[in-house]
Amino acid sequence: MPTKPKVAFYWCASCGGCEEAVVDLAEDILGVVEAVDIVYWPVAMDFKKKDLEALADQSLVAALVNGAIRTSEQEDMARLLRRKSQYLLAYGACAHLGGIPGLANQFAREDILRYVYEAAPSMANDSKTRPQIESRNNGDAVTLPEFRNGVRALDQVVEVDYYIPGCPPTPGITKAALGALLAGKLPPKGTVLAPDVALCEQCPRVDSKPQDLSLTQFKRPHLTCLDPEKCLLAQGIPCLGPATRGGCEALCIKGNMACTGCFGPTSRVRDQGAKILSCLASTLAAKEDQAIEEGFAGIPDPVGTFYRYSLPSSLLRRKVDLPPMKGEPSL
Amino acid sequence: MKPTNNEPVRIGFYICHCGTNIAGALDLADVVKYAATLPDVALARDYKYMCSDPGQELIQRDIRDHNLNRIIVAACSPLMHERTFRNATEKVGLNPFYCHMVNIREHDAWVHTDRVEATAKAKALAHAAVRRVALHKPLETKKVPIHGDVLVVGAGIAGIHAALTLANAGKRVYLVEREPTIGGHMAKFDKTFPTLDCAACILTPKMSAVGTHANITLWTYSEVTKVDGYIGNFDVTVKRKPRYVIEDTCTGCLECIEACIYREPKFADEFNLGLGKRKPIYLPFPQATPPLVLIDPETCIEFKTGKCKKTCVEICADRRAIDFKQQEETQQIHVGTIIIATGFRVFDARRIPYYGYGVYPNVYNALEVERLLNAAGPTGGEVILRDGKKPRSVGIIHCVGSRDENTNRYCSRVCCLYSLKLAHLIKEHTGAQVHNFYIDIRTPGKSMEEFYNRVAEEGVDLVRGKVADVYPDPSDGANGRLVLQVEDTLSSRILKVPVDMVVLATGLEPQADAQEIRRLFNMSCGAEGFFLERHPKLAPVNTFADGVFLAGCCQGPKDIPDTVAQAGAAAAEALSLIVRGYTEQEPNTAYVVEEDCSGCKSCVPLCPYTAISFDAGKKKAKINEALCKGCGVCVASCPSGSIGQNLFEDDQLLSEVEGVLTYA
Amino acid sequence: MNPAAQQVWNEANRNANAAYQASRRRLTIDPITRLEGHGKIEIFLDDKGDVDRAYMQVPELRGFEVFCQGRPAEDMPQLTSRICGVCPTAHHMASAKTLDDLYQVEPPPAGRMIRELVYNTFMLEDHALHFFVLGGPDFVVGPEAPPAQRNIVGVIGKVGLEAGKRVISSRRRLRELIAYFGGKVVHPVLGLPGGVSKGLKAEDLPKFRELAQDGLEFALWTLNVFKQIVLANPDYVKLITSDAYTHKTCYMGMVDEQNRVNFYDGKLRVVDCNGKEVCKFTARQYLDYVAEHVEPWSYMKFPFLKPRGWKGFVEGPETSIYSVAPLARLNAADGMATPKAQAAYEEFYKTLGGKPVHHTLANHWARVVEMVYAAERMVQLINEPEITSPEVRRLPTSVPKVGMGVVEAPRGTLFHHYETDPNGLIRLANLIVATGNNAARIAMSVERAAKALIKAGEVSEGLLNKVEMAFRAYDPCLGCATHSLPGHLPLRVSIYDHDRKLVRQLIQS
Amino acid sequence: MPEREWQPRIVAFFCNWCTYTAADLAGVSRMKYPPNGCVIRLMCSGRLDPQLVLTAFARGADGVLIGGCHPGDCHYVEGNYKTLRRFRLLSRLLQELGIEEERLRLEWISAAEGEKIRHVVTDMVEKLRTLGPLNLPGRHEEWDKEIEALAHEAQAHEREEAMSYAH
Repeated sequence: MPTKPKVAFYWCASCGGCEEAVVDLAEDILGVVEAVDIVYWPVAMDFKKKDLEALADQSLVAALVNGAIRTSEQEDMARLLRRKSQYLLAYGACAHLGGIPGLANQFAREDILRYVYEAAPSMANDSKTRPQIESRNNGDAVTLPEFRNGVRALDQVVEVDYYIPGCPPTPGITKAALGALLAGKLPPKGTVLAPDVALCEQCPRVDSKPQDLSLTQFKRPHLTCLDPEKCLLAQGIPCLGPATRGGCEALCIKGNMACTGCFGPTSRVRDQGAKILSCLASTLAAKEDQAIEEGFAGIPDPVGTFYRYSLPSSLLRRKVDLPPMKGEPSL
Repeated sequence: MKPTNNEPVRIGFYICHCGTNIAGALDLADVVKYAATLPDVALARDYKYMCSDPGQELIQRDIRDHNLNRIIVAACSPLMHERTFRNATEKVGLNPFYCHMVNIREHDAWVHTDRVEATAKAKALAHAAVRRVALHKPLETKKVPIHGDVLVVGAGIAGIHAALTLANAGKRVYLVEREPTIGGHMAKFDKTFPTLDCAACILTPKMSAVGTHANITLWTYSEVTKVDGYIGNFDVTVKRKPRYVIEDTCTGCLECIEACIYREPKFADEFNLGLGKRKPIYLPFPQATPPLVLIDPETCIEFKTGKCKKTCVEICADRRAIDFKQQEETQQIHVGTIIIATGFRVFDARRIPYYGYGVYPNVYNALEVERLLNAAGPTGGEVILRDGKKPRSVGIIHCVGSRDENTNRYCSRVCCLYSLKLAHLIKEHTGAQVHNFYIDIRTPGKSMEEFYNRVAEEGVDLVRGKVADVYPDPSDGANGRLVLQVEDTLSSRILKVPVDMVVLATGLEPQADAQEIRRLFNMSCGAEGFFLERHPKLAPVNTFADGVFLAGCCQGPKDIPDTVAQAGAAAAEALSLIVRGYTEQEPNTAYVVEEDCSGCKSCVPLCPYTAISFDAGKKKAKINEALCKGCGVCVASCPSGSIGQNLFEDDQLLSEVEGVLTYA
Repeated sequence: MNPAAQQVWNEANRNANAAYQASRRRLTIDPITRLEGHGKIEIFLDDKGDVDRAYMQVPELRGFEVFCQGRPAEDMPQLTSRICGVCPTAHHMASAKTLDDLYQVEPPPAGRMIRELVYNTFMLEDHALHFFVLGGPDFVVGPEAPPAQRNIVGVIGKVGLEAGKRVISSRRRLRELIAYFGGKVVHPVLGLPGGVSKGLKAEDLPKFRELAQDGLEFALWTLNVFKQIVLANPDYVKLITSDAYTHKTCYMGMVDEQNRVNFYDGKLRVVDCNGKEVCKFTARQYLDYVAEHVEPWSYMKFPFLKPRGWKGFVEGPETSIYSVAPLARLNAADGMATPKAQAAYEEFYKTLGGKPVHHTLANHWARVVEMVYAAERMVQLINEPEITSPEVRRLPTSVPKVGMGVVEAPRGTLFHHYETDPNGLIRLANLIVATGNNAARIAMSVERAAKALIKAGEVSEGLLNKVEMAFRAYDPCLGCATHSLPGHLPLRVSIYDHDRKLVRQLIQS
Repeated sequence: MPEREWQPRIVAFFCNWCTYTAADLAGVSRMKYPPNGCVIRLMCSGRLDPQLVLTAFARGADGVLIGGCHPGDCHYVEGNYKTLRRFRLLSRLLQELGIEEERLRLEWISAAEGEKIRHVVTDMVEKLRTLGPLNLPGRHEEWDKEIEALAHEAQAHEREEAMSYAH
């Protein structure tokens, strides 16, 4: 009898929410387990890396990798899975775009280490001990691995065939993607396996959006009474829906909060942050510098708002003046 | 968005020497060599004058022989010759929008000195064009119909001439004038140089022709307040100020003026620049057109107190032409083209305090003297001082408010000649000794130099020097006599010339509200504030607003012959559009890709021409191509990248950016 | 970084790389599986082949505290939930409570109830996840069972497909309630200072009343499964109570006014290994009672009781090491606030020989006891008349400065602490997370287990799995624990002999 | 091509009606200014999609100059106000990502202000010289070396394994 197609799941710099999302297939996960042979899934199964390495190249139909890439280890795993599988799928916002951990690309690694091990208020570390890449403890050499200077999306490290967007992806699109994969009904390589129309199309509040917002000011949600029926942009709340792929069923909107853009931009947009910036700025009514600044007061953190999930895959990728710079050896 | 027919892209790259304009500043051979190496470039050539017929034929031949399907011409600004080359490619059956220009003259050869860097820049620009043009799509030019009616703004000699030219060609003209009468500055002149024929004699016939012309709707005492639309279809709002006299019923009998309870005129008369007096109800001047009186509410007793006997109303009797209740009204008109002829403003000589204008009664500006000389003027043509005496000596100071660091740098072009004219006329009227103080005498134009010689021979004293000071003669019994202090730069002597009358040859300035007018009609202004023509030589009466043309001094100082010539040209430009019946527009319109649109409506309010509508049924945005002007604001704002713009597609612009940066 | 330091880094890096490349050919369990996150264990044997020293390492640093700087405080509930997708609701709630404190605004009753309802629902389903999918297989299927079966599928095989489906469908329905309020169940969005973004519509009430009731039955059924499969099996009981998994440390947990377990709100109570109260404090006071210690061989920090000072990895009445999570919560409390849970609580201590219980593996049982409490609390809250009130949020009016908040996450006490500028932009953020609080004890457990289970260099796959069990018993979420570190690394157990050479390679089959 | 010493590179986006024409005027008037800027013509500065600015920086521009009609003079009524608002927000965003304020510049230049073109370009080039190269492609390349290194390592390792199988 023909053997079931082999599939692997793996996580890199992620929160585990993507594994949860797979578990959230609930009853359907049994179907998946029926249809495929999961040969690697650290979060839920006792197969080890050696088992994976033992497999012939290309012997997996697909590997679903979630999480951003921050360490040599993750790069290594990504390459291994790439080698072993016919299709490599970036699963979830972190693998797709860099994700929220990608916001760390605004800071130098040294800032992180200094804060975490010295400056944090709960630290008791007068000796300023730092974890060492290699340390000796009563004669035992104990080593820690290498960290990169920044966060990368999966396709910035290995070639990716398809993307399943979302933080995390919904069971709906996960099921659809796996279905297409198993049925061999796949769109052109590089496709994001979600609708290519912005969220507004499926937003339950779209009809409540007036044609002309002419906003005088953007507002911050915690200082605003949020009408649970009305378009959030119409209420002055910066919503990334117009610049974000649909397919999530507008879950955050149903939770009465603005879209933060986790599905990433449409295929026509190269830089999600730039586009929503352009759209929101155009929408504002103000004309004088003073009024414009006041209008934008509700967006105190443009990077965090417009690139919540996509900084590493944006055109600039990271804060430009972080190490390594030319001349400096990279760590 | 590569061409729909997926034939391979074959680019012909042409670089123009423009004589030595470009060839002199950068290494063309090097650019050609580089261009030839770029992707999709089938051939690269240079040629002395691409815009010449042989140049265009070269392109056409290559298109045929080398079946090129993209053309790049690196030469002057596309604003200059883009159309030329598009037409050339279209003639041989290649869609004109497969042709693209690279500006290496205005933006490179002419502005950079380092040959190597300039050449490098040309390469970068070339690379950008090569990448861009590969992505071009075949497009159809958009035809916009031209409405036959014309608006002429300003009814000085320029506006009058333009209006008559068009009206005589059978076109409906709306002529709008701010003042109560048409005629402008020319109506105030006595005689005109160099022929010294009487201004009124040549102007009044044209004025009455306007007043009576069947095709001309004349609205005086009116102003344009709003202009919407675009070439071929302007919607214009005109404000008509109340003159408190009903046009249709006033016969111009002027009895009401007689009847006014003010026995004598006692209010400064605008037309005579305050040198004469008028009553609260008045006719600006005898040949005023239309010949209608008006009431000045500032001075009229009825308006001030409401207790006037209204003798004017009595006398007007059942003609009932006087209407104190008259309200300002607005008129809406639809026209296809517009001619701007709003004229100039006389330089205010008080800005040069040491000439004493407005301080010493016997310092006049040129226009005031025109009124004094004018038989219909306040003194009936007598040149007399404020005290009624005839001046025995007169000094005329040239270039007042012209060619002067502190006021205006430019030359007002007419002052030299009218100063000579005034010298002649004053001499003629008073026999006084006349001194002209000039920096240079400028008399370009037909029979102008001759006129200068004639006046010089008449014995007018011409002193080359800039008058440094004008002060009252301190000696006893000088009564009002003034002294001009000047250095005669020919004999380099300091002169102190006593005169009875000083005439300031004040220059021409843009109208005080030129900026508002410019905005109203979406034009540009030059540095000195006159309206900017589209091109000083090739499009001298066009503006940057399609369908809006310039005539007369609003575009820059000029004399009457030039003004009339330009007015004719403006009329002809408008006429040619009307006769053709349509204009072609860049097909650079934006479009919504329906299946991509999420219906977020972000774009809808951004369009200044309401070209974007929201289809509530489909829940998609829609762009009306006819209304779209191609600014691309909606394209840049569409958060999901679902709006494209012909000729300015995202990928075309991105490839241009990458192109200029690829050449390091 | 200055050139000298730079050099050290580079040098160290080359070594690390070399060492790492070498390690790829060493004995490894790579990665440790069935826990949320990754870790690394280095075991060094002495000349007799017994364990000399074992290091539990966590090599990860994502830098949340740092990259949250400059962000609007109101974004923190959503940002910090990304520390962990398994307990996002815990971070989300801790953050929301911190914002209440930051803006000095108390949620209206309905807002508070909704938060607590969502939170208890989350505790229930998350505990269920761990019991059936992550930790459970060790017991349900058996620690010595072949790896291919030691997973949820194996569990289903053991308890039957129907039961398996019940587990899955119950979790799904519970998570639907979270989604109703939070939009998304993984990374919900309801939390704002002063309440929640969305209220409960009256027409939806019956659905959720029914759900809460089912949740309670599910919890009791789970308790039953645990009794039948685990307690009924003397081997397992022996395993639980075996010395290998026993530590005498302090215990921390949140309690209400009557010192009963509470997940959402209350004071933190710490008892020593004899059950004597050491201290009781509010979130605002956490810096007086908790401090973090750094070891050069791990990126994970080791919190300890500040008043006692860091005394190393030692046990006993004087130790400053404390643990958190279900067992610790039960130990730190005097009882449960709901009847059925109280009953289960009493049986728990009766069976395991009185308070406090020191057996790490008892966490699995304690977890099930907590499931019962969470479910009962759900039922109470959903029946509160006020819960459908539209008044779910108060808008803040005061100028923000400092906020501190705490909840009991499934895996233990979770502290959030923010300081902002007057515009509410984060200037400082400090997070001490559940697994972090357990770090020291986990390290000890792993070493203890290794020492007890690896004798004379004798290592079997089953034994190594038991080492992992020592670890898994805490349901350690290294995703959380390493929120501050950049990226993950799988846990690796390497065993070296007294010459510090690799003993032998062990391949699972 | 021969390596020329570093010159600041400016990508300029000019609107067709005012600033582009002003640049033509500067040319017609034979004004001299540094050759460091390449102009990309837009019908209106309002067409300027911020993605174009970011692309310019990402592809190696040291500065981006946006030229539009003066407020109130937009050929398309209000396009330049939209540009202004995008510019203000974008400039803030860029600074938070480490790109100095002077590298993105917005100037209102009317068709008559050829002189202003000369002044602005000259001034901007000077400022960029003092700031030095931005060179994002270089910086990204430098940063990505850290992963390339490992890529090679991995390949080496695989070859090694292949060998060992051979035996």
